[in-house]
Amino acid sequence: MEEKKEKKGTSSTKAPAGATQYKQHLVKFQSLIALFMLCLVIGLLSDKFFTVANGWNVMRQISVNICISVGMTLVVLTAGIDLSVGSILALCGAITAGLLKFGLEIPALDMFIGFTVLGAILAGMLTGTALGAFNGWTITKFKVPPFVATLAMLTIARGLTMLWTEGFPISNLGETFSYLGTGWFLGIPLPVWISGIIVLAAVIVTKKTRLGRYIYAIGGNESAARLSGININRIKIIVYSIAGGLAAIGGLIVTSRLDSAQPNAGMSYELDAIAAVVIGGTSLSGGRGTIMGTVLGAIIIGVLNNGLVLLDVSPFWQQVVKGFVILLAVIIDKANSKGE
Amino acid sequence: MEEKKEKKGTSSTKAPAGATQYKQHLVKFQSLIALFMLCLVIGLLSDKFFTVANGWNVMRQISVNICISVGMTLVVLTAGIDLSVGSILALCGAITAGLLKFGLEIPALDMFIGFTVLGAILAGMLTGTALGAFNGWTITKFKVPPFVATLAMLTIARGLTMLWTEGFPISNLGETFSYLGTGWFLGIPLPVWISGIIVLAAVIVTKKTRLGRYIYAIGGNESAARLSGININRIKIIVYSIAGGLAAIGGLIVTSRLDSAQPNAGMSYELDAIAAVVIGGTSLSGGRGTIMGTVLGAIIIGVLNNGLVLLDVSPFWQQVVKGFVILLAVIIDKANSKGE
Amino acid sequence: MLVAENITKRFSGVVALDQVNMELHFGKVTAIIGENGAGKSTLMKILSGVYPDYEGRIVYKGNTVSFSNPREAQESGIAIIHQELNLIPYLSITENIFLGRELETAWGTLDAKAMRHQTEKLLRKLKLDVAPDTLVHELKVGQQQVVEIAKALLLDSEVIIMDEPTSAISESEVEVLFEIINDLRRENKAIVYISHKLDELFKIADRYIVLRDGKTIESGDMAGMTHDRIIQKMVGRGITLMRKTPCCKQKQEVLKVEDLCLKHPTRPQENLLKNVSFSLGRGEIVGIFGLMGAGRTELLETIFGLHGKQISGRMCVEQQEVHFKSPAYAIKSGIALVPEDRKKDGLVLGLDVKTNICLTTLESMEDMGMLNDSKECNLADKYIEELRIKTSSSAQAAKNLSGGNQQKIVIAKWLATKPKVLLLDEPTRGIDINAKNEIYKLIQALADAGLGIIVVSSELPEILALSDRILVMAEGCLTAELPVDEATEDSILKAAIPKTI
Amino acid sequence: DEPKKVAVIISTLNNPWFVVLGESAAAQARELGYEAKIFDSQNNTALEADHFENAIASGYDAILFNPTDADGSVSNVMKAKAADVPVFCMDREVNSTEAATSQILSDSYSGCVAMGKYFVQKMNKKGKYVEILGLVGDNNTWSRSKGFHSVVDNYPDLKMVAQQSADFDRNKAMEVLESVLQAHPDIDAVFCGNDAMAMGAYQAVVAAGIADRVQVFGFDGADDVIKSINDGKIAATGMQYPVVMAQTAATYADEYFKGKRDFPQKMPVAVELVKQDNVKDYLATK
Ligand SMILES: Nc1ncnc2c1ncn2[C@@H]1O[C@H](COP(=O)(O)OP(=O)(O)OP(=O)(O)O)[C@@H](O)[C@H]1O
Ligand SMILES: Nc1ncnc2c1ncn2[C@@H]1O[C@H](COP(=O)(O)OP(=O)(O)OP(=O)(O)O)[C@@H](O)[C@H]1O
Ligand SMILES: O[C@@H]1[C@H](O)[C@H](O)CO[C@H]1O
Ligand SMILES: [Mg+2]
Ligand SMILES: [Mg+2]
Repeated sequence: MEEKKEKKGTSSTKAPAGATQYKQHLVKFQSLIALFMLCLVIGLLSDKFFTVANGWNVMRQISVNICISVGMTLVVLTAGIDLSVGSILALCGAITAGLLKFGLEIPALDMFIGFTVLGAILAGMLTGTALGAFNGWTITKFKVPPFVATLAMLTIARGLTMLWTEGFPISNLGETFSYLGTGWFLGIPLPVWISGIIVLAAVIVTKKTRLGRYIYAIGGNESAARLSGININRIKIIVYSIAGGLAAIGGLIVTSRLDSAQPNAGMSYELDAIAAVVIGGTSLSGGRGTIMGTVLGAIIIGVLNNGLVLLDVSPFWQQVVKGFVILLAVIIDKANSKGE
Repeated sequence: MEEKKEKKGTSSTKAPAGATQYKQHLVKFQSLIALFMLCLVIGLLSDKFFTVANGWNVMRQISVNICISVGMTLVVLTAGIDLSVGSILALCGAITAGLLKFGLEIPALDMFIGFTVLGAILAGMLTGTALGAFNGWTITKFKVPPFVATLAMLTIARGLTMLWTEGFPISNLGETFSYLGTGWFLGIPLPVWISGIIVLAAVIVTKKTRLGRYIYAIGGNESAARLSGININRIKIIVYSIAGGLAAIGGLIVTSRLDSAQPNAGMSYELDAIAAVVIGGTSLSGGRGTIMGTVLGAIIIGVLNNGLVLLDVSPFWQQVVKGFVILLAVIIDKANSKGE
Repeated sequence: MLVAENITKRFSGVVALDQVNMELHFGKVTAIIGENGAGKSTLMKILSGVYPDYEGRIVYKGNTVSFSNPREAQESGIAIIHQELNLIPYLSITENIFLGRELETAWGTLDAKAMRHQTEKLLRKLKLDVAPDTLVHELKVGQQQVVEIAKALLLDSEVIIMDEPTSAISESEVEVLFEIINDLRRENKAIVYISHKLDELFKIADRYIVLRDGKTIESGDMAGMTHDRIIQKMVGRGITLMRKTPCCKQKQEVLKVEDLCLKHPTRPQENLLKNVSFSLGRGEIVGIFGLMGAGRTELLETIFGLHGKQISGRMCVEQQEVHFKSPAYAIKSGIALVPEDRKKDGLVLGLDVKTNICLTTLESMEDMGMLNDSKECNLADKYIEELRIKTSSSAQAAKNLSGGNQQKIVIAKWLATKPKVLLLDEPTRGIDINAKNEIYKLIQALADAGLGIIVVSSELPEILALSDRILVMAEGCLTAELPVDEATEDSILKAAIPKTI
Repeated sequence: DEPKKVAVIISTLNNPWFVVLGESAAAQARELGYEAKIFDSQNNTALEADHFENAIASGYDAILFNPTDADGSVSNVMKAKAADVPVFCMDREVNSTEAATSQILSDSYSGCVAMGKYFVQKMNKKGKYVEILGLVGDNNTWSRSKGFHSVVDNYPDLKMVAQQSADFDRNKAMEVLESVLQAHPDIDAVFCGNDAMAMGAYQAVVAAGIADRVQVFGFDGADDVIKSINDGKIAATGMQYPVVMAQTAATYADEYFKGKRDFPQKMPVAVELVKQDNVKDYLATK
């Protein structure tokens, strides 16, 4: 928001050919510095930090945040924001769990539909995508500011979760489904695979496809993008749908990992996701940022959470420290990219 | 955010003389329509709604949100945002309560300072203002995006509250302090007086003072404001300090009403405040909006909360309904101001 | 041939175009001429599919067409260079040029190599010596405009509309553009050329169409037209162009700059301004000329206190040494800056005329800490009258005014500070000849009233018409100082060409 | 060699009741000579899972556990079990008899059955009342509500005129009841899902000037509510013993380290009804 009126100042014309690439590397590099420093400090203070087990631990723990943050990155790149991801995560997890466990009864038609694991998963993901599309629809069709549209959805989806679960967790969802969140494959936890694949796909989309290009263009200068013949509304709806779908995947992982869908899952996850995005160097005013930056941001937050526990920081102090570290990470970032 | 790249298209030069003023009236008018419709529906469904007692009830309940939202309006007018108000509210309430009840012990100096009610109140307000100033400082000095700076403060201030209270409420603060939140004066509840005076002061500041003018200018076009000789950083720090101070006042009211400072007070109040601001027609991209609009927004939210309880809507459905009403209120607003 | 018949376009009540007719011929350059707000851009936006809702008919190669978005127009072979830059700042040149029509590989991914290659070719053709991967925001405004041109040339369009393509580029780049236009003409394309620089029209256009107040006034062959006739058609009456009589009396010095240096923001060992020294007298108008990127804007900004700690050297206002930490200090010492980009840096577009005018002097609008509305109105009304600002009232939003009138508001807000020195950076960019003339008169009158004025401009005729004395800059250095009667276009240009190339 | 380490994982520290539970457990563990650290799950079962993983990875030897959810927390406890780390549940249970080494439980449901019976008696089997629920996504909310209704719903003359949630929050309870009182100024009682809400409800009743005829019922046995019962302000609450549960859990861990293995799978700590006529006993013990 704050950056929207930038100084017009433009840097030298005679920038060497590789300068841009170099700068982009630097952008990633900044968050890396923050991460590196963080790991160093924690590693020095705790010998449990640099262990393989703890490494997988951290990776698995951040996999949900990564799913959400990747979607959030796309949204933020278009100069939007999505506050509803936490609620959508809860709702979709609950829907999958509910369908899996109880199936779907439609009393009016006297019908009962049973669901396979795959069917229930698809239904959950579909729900997330649909809710995301609804976000996109209110934002583009009625010009509701994204902050408000998704704030409304935050409330709505949470309410729907409560209605669907009647306030009770839905548990014992069976071995197969459980495997999704707890299993290992080729020595790597399944949630890490899932988030890894999502990251890879998102990197390809942002770097190598039209969709990605248009996302940057819309965030960079919406009216110029429109004049270039880009269908802004369509792209935005797609982006919010993706964000919803990825939140749903996050919901599946959480639910499967706990073997239980919690009605109050995902509360305030949107803030963690936004923090990851911003720490990763993506500008909240849109048009600038990378998926890998966000991944680094998520890792920083994950390492921080893990480290604070390993270092035996009291829970009350944890919040204070966490706040300052986030602040510091962003300040380091800003300081290094001053030229921008 | 979404509105920042406005279409450059400019409307006619030959608009009638009063057009701008007329339009500004209309802006207020739009939220009024939403409020009016809302009241009508609730009034039709419950005969208890349109009673004097219920009126005071709603007014008293929204007084805290009004304190916060007024500060939030100023922040948003500068194109910023403040997510930390809820935590600051909790911390300041706790500090006032703690000082009032236990005084301040400084073991290092072997000192003990007792506090009068007034002293404790001032200490609380000072804390809020200082934390707000800290927000402003990180935002201006280190160019941390307001979203991140205040998100960090949200965590920090909550942690500090926990540390200060050790997680326990501080209760039984005495008659005098209690009066602030529960007393009446000239037939009007004291919290309503307080929020009323704050609103009045804010209206005067925004309409009649340099500070107000500068706030609009910064939000409207920061670089033009800078080139006009306005000290942007100073104004921003002042604005965030005011927001912090007003959150502290909100904290005093809450604490005094309950005769108890709750460590988890004010959770997610920032969202209600932002909703009030946006429903009231203030643009999140800054430069446009009014205090009275925000007051209307806060009343809409208050009436909605009150109405849903009066109508005994189930807690599950309440969230869903609330989300849709907020969406609707903003859509009505947008629809009526399409010309803009 | 492309024919527009009886085109009418309304914006919420305002009629921007009223029964406009127009013909574009292949192999010809058609100039669209008209004052600010005459409807030129609106007409072009209709032709290029930006506004799908209009009355009337467009006939293209014998068929009636109606485009519902820019892409459809593009696909039919109509390309447009918009008046306002329409680039994405954080995408590269290649990415901008191919935006909306990316090349893809068989895999459905972007074909970066092919796009880069084509971009290189285009840039070479346009003589823009920058790597295709450079991000657009790193380019100067002029270079960005060249990228806009490249964007329009990428497609093999048959109709190419150029809406003020030269508003931000310098003479040498204009030459390149004209070569290209000539090529296109030879390739039998239809070209629309819009510019407020009349000289250019005589150089490049074959035909002209005049618009006034949204109506077609006249069209015909450029051959045989004169300056005065065009102005007559455009404005609806004759105007007497201001001609300055330079005054050579030695004047009392108001501003003196000695050895002013400004560090490069990212490369600390380099200077953007190198030992600039000059002085300015009361009532004197000094023109500063230079090519794009010569450092003129930086010089004015530095004097105005915008570069705080990055500077070295000495500055005196009325013999008093001064150090400006921020614009507020400069304003206090009586310096005012009318910035280059009025929309971005000059005005708060969403606020009304009155508020914009009073923004710099709010302190004196106060009574007991409260702003006094009538004082503000008086001040605004005073300048609206004095500068003849065309607005319905002082409560009109600034964004609703035409460019020339917006520029006058910016000047008004600075005059309100009662400055001793007025710095004007490209004061007439994008402004029609009539409004330009009024601003010239205003500048002259202000100088006569005793202000010291510095005018930065990329237009030689403007510099020559206004200045008592001319400074020339190249690569951050002052390269020449000439009294206006000794200055010729040649001597000025020679001093402006960078030595290092 | 190094002292053994005990992790205290608490559902939320955003509620003083749990702060007492957590700190008592940690204090007792330290008393017994162990290192102890408190983890805050913030009512988030997924975060709780992270805590388990982190605690296991960093070599904790036992976990004193207050679960966020009876079903959702099972998988977490199983993880600890797989790593040979004993888990002792406090206050709330996990729905598995194989997972935890022992569970020291407060029985909210039966506590509220007793509460319901007392409620019926105090109300003379008739009247209008309001129920204020805790967090609607929290299982304690529902075990209390269900226990209460299992009794009270059998009396058709006891009419629940409103059922609203106040998230276990004192301020919300006050505001919600203020609004409810506009629609139903003639209620006779309020049943609240915890004591924080009971205090808030009581304040709303006082502000409305009907404190003398409206009876407020809470649950927890918080200090200020016990005092209020003694002062005749609040009708009754269900006394839970967080300190006792916490100390028992810590003591069990100590015994486990010393070699004991046969713990009772469930060790119910009764919820006692505190009312006017027995409140003195509870004042004394505090
Ligand atoms: N913020 C910046 N960062 C890096 N380089 C800059 C910045 N601003 C300007 N420059 C460089 O400083 C030099 C002078 O720029 P300046 O804008 O003063 O030129 P100018 O003569 O006013 O040209 P124009 O006609 O485009 O305004 C240019 O080489 C430009 O690239
Ligand atoms: N989107 C819009 N909404 C309302 N009015 C508009 C809009 N766009 C243009 N106008 C009005 O239509 C008229 C014609 O504007 P246009 O931009 O076509 O003028 P122009 O001839 O291109 O002027 P210039 O030389 O300044 O570029 C003006 O009165 C303008 O204010
Ligand atoms: O007893 C506790 C507290 O009452 C809390 O307020 C909710 O959860 C229960 O377990
Ligand atoms: Mg135009
Ligand atoms: Mg310049």
